[in-house]
Amino acid sequence: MEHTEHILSYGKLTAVWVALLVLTAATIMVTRFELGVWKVWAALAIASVKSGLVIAFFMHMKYEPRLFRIILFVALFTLAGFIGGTFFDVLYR
Amino acid sequence: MSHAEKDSFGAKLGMWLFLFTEMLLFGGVFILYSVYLTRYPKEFGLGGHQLDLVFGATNTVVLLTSSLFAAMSVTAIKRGAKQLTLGLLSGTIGCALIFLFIKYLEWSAKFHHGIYPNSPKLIAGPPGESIFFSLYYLTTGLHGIHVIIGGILMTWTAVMVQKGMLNSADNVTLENVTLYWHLVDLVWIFIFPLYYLIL
Amino acid sequence: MENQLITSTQQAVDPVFTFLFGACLVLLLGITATMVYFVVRYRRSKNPEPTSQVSGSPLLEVVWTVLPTILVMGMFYYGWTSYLSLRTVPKNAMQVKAEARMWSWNFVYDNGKQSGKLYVPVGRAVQVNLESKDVVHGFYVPAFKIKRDVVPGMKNHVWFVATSPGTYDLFCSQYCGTGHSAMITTVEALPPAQFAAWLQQTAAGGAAQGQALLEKYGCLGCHSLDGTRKVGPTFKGLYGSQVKVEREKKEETVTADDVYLRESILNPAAAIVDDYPAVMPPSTMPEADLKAVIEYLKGLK
Amino acid sequence: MSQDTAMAQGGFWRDTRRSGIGSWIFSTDHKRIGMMYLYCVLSFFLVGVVLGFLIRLELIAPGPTIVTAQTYNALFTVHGVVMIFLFIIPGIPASFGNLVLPIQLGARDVAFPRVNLLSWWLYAIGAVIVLVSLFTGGGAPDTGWTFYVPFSARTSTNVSLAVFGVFVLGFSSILTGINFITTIHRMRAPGMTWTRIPLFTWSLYATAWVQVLATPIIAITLLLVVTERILGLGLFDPNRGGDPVMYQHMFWIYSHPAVYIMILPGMGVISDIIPVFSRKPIFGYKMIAFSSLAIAAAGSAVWGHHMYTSGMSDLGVLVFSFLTFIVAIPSAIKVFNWVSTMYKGSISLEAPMLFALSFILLFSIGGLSGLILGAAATDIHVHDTHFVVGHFRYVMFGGTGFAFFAAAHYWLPKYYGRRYKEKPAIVGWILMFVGFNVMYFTMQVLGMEGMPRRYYDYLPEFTRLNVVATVGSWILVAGIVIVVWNLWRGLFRGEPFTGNPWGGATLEWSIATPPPTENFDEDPVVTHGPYEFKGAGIP
Ligand code: HEA
Ligand code: HEA
Ligand code: HEC
Ligand code: CUA
Ligand SMILES: [Cu+2]
Repeated sequence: MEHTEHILSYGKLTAVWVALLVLTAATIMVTRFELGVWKVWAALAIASVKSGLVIAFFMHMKYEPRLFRIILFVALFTLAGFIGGTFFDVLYR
Repeated sequence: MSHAEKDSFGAKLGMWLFLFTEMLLFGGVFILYSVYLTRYPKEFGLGGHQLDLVFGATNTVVLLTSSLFAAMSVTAIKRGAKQLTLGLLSGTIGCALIFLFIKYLEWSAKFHHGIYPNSPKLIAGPPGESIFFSLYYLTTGLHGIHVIIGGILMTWTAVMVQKGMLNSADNVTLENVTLYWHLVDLVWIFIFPLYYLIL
Repeated sequence: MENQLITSTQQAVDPVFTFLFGACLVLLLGITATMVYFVVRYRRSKNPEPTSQVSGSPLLEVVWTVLPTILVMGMFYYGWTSYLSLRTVPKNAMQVKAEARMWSWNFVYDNGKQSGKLYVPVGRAVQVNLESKDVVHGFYVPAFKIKRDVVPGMKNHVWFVATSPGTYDLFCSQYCGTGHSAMITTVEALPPAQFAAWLQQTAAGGAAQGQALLEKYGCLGCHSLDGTRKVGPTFKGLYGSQVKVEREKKEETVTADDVYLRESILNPAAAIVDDYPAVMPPSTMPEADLKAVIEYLKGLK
Repeated sequence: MSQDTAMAQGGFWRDTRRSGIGSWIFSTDHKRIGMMYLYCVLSFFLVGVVLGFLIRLELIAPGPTIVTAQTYNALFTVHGVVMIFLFIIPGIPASFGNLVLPIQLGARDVAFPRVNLLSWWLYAIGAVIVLVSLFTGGGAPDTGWTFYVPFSARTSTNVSLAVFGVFVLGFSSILTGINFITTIHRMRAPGMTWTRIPLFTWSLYATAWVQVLATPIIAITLLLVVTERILGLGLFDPNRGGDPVMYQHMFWIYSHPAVYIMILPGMGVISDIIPVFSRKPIFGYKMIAFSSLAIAAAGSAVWGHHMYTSGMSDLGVLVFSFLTFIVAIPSAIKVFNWVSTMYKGSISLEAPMLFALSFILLFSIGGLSGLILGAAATDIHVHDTHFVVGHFRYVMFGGTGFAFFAAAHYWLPKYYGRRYKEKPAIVGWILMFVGFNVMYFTMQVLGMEGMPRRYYDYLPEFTRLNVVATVGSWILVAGIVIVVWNLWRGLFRGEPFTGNPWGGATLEWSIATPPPTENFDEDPVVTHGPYEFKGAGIP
C-alpha cells in the first residue's frame, strides 16, 4: 500500500463539527443583513469553507494521496465549466 | 497487483469517482438554479421568504451531527471498537430519520398552503415563483431520496459490522458508505443557504 | 451603412462556404493522396520489411499542431464575422410578425393584415419577428441562407432581402410533431408597387374571407381544401358527407352538418374521425368567425 | 508465457464452475461480460439498421410511401435512440473495452468485476425498458432522440418510459467508466508504465472520464423531462417562466461530450491496428495519447454549437464556435500521426487494416464537414438539414461503425480461436464503403440544397437525390449483411486461429487463444512498449 492508514481522533472530528456549527451560525447571521449580491457570495463562500472542512476531515481527503485531490479538482472544474458556459448565453441574451 | 488481495485504495478511488457523478447530478440542478435566480431574483426572494428557516437550520444541524457520527464510526471500527461503531452508526441512522421527519413536516406545511408542483396557486402566481418552488421540490426531493438510500446503506453496513464481516482490518465498505453519507451532507451544505438564506 | 456592405444575407454566407469547402477539399485530398501513396509504395509485397522505425518527430508534431490552429482560427473568424452580418438588421427594415403553430405559419403586417404566405417587396430588407404559439419551430428559407428557431416565450428574429421577384420555399426546420414536414409555405417576393397594392387589399367578405380565416387560425396546416390528406381530413366535400367517428369509445356514423362542424371545431376531442390521430387543438375563435368558417366549409364541394 | 495451441472454443468459453445461461448472465469474468455486450450491441445495431433502412425507403419518393407521418416520426426517433444509446455509446467501450482492456494492462479482471456485471444488467434492463416503451402507453415516442421540450413534455406518446430507459442506460455507462478508470490506475502489471499503455486503453481512459463527468447531466435532464410530464414542474414551460433553451443547454452539455464517448474508443482501435499492419511503431505515441485527453477536455466545453439558431446570445455563439474549432486540432493531430505511421512501413491490407484505413478517410470527411457546421455563418444554413445527418453518419458510422468492424475483424478471432474468411470480408468491405459514400455524401448535398431533416415528406425538387441515397442504402445493406454473416460463420465454423499471426506486441497477443478465464497463468512483467515489435520478439 502506498500510505500508512491515518486514523482521525474523536477529538479532532468533534472540533471540525464545532467549526461547522459555528460557520452555520455565521452564515445565518451574515445573510440577515441586506448586503445585496454580496449576500449570495458571502453565503457561498462560507458554504465552500464548510464543504472544504467536510471533504478534508470527515472524508479524509487531507490524508489521501494527491491523485484524489487532482481528480476532485477536475470534477469541480468541469462543473464550473458547465455553469460558466451556460452563462455565456444566459447573461448576454 | 494480484487478484485475490483486496485493494481498498482502488475501492476508495472508485467510490470517489461515483461521488463525482453524484456531484454533477446535483450540479445539473444547480445550473438551473443559478440561471433562474439571475432571471427572477425578485420572485425567488419572495419564494425564499416563504420557506421556514427554523426547519432548514435544524436540519442542517441534524445532518452535520449525523456526519460527525459517521466519521467517528470509521475511527471506531479502525480502533476495533465494535459496539461503539454500532452505536455511532445507529446515531447516524437516527439523525437520518429525524431529518426525514422534519422534511416531512416542512413539505406537508407547504402542501397545506397550496404550494406544490402544478398547484392552482402556483399556476396563478408570477412565473418565477412557480419555478422557484419547482426547483425547491426537485432539489430537496432528490436530496431526500439520497438520504433514504444513504440510510439503507448505513443499516446494511451496520448489519455487516454486527456480523463481523467488517472489522478493524477490513472496513473499506464502511468507509465508502460514510463517504456517500458525507456527500449527502455536502449537498445540503449548499442547498441550505441557496434556498433558505440568501433570498 | 451595413446596408451597403452586404446587400443580402446569402451574399454574406456564400463566400464562407466557398472558403471552407475549398480548404476542406485541399486537406482531404492531401490526406487521401498521402495515404494511398503510402499503401501502394510500402505494401508488404513490395516492402516486406519496414525500412524505418521512426516513432515520432517533435518538429513535425509542432508543425501539424500550429498550421491547423492557424487555419481553423481563420475559419472561425470568417464564419463569425459573416454571422454578425446575419444578426445586424439594416435600419430601415420592414417589420413582419411570424406566428408559428402546429403546423402552420401566419404572418401579420403592421397594418394588421394577415397572410399564410410571407409576401415581401423586392429589394427591401425585411425583419421577421418570430413568435411561437406552442412548441419550438424553425424559420428557414434556404434561398436566403437564413434560419432561426421560433421558441415560445422568446423574442427571436431574422432578416433578409429578396433580391429578385419570385417564390421561395419556407420550411419549418425544428422538429415539431406529426405535421412538421407539412409546415411549409412560401416567401412571395413582389415588385414594390405590387407589394404595396397587395398590402392595402383587405379581405373581402364571402369565400376569400373564409379562406383567410382558415389561414389565420392555422387550420390549413392540417386540413387541405383540395382533397389531399394531410394531418387531418380534407375540407373538400366535407359538408353533408357521412363521417365515421369514434365517440366515447363507440363507433358511429354521423352526417357532417352545422352542429357536427361546430362541435368538431370547438371540441375536437369529442368525436375522433376514424383513421386520424386525436391531435387537433380546440379552437377559441369568436362566434362571428366560427359562423363564417362554417359557411365557407359548406361551399367547398 | 505459454503459447499452447488451445482448442477453438477453449479458454474462458469453458467455465468449470457453472454451466448454461447462468454461467453467462451471472458471470463476473470481463471476457464473458464483454461478449454479452457484444451480442447485445450487435443485435441492437441490426434493429437500428432495419429502422434506418425503413426511413430510407419512406424517403425514396415524396408524399406518403410506406408509412404514415406519425410512424415515420417514431421510426427516426427510435432509430436514433437505439443507435445512440444502445449501439454506439456502449458499442466499443463496453464490448471490446471489456474484452481487451484488462488483458492489455496485464490484469486478471477489471477492478470491480461485480459492478461490471451490474453495469451489464443495467444495460439490459434499460434496453428492455426502451423496447417496452415502443409498444405500450401512447405508442412509440415521436420526439427525435433529442427530446426537445416543450414538444416532448406535451406529446401523448410514451416518452416518459423511453426516457426512463435511457436514464438507466446512463448509469450503466457511468459504472463502466468508473470501472475502467480504477482498473487503469490500479491494476497495471509491473512494468506497465503510463507510457507503455496501449493507445486503445489510453483512449478508453479518456472516454471513461467523459462518461463519469458528463453522463450525470443527461440523467438529471431526462429526469426533468419525466417530472415535467408527470408532476408538471414547469421548469421548461414558457407559460410558467421556464426556458426551453435551458433544456437544450443541459441536453447538449452531455450529448456533445457523448459524441466523443462514441469516437474516442474508435480512434483507439485505429491507433492499435495501424502500427500492427504496418509493422512499425506508432508515430507520435505521446501526442496521440495526449490528444485523447485534450479531446475529452475541450470537447466538454463546446456543446453550444448545436444551438446557434436557438436564440442563444451572440456571445454564446462566439465562444462556442471558437471552442469547436479548438477541439478539431487534436483530431487533426491524430489523423496526421496515423498517416505518418505508415511511412516506410510494411503494409498488409488485410480486413482490419482496410476498415482502419477507411475509418481515417470517412472520419476525415465527417470531421471536416463538422468544421462547416462549427463555423457560425455556414451552420445557420445547414443546421437541421440532411447535411447534419450526413455529418454525423460520417463520424458515427464511417468513424465508430467502421472502427467497430475493424475491431471485430482484429480481435474476435483471438477470442474465438477461429477466424472469418478473408475474401468475403473484403467484398463486404467494398460494398459497405461504396454504399456508404453514395448514401451519405448525397445526403450532405441534399442538406446544402436545403432539405430539412426529420421530414416525412419533401418537395419534388429533392426527389432525385433522395432516390440516389436510398439506392446507396441498399448497397450498404448488402455489404453489412456479407460482413456480419462472414464474421458470424467464421467464428463458429472458420479455420482455427492461434498464436499471433498479425504480429501484435500488446499483451493480449502474448496469451493463449482463446484467453483462459484467468487471462495470465502467472502475473506478467512488462518489459517493452506496446508497439515495439522487435522487443516483443516478433519477426
Ligand atoms: C461520433 C460522433 C461525432 C463526432 C466525432 C463529431 C465531431 C465533430 N462535430 Fe459533430 N455531431 C454529431 C456527432 C459527432 N460529431 C452528431 C450525432 C450530431 C447531430 C446531433 C443531432 O442534432 O441530432 C453532430 C452535430 C454537430 C454540429 C451541430 C450541427 C447542427 O445541428 O447545426 C456541429 C457544429 O459545430 C458539429 C461539429 C463537429 C466538429 C467540429 C467535430 C470535430 O470533433 C471533428 C474533428 C475532426 C476533423 C477536423 C477531421 C480530421 C482531421 C483532419 C482531416 C486533419 C485536417 C484538419 C484540420 C486542419 C482542422 N457536429
Ligand atoms: C450509430 C449511429 C447510426 C447509424 C449506424 C445509422 C445508420 C443508418 N441511418 Fe440513421 N440516424 C442516427 C444514427 C445512426 N444511423 C441518428 C442519431 C439519427 C437522428 C435521429 C433523430 O433525428 O432524432 C438518424 C437519422 C437518420 C435519418 C434521418 C431521418 C430524418 O431526419 O428524417 C436517416 C435517413 O436517411 C437515417 C438512415 C440511416 C440508414 C439508412 C442507416 C444505415 O447506415 C443502415 C445501413 C444498413 C442497412 C440498411 C442494413 C440492413 C440490414 C438488414 C436488412 C438486416 C441484416 C441482418 C442480418 C444479417 C442478421 N438515419
Ligand atoms: C394539429 C392539427 C390540426 C389543426 C391545427 C386543426 N385541425 Fe381540424 N382536425 C385535425 C385532425 C387530426 C382531425 C381528425 C380527428 C378528429 O376528429 O379530431 C380534425 C378534424 C376536423 C374536423 C372534422 C372533419 C371530419 O372529416 O369530420 C373539422 C370540421 C375540423 N377539424 C376543423 C378545423 C378547423 C376549423 C381548424 C382551425 C381552427 C382546425 N380543424 C385545425 C387536425 C387539426
Ligand atoms: Cu414546426 Cu417543425
Ligand atoms: Cu456537438
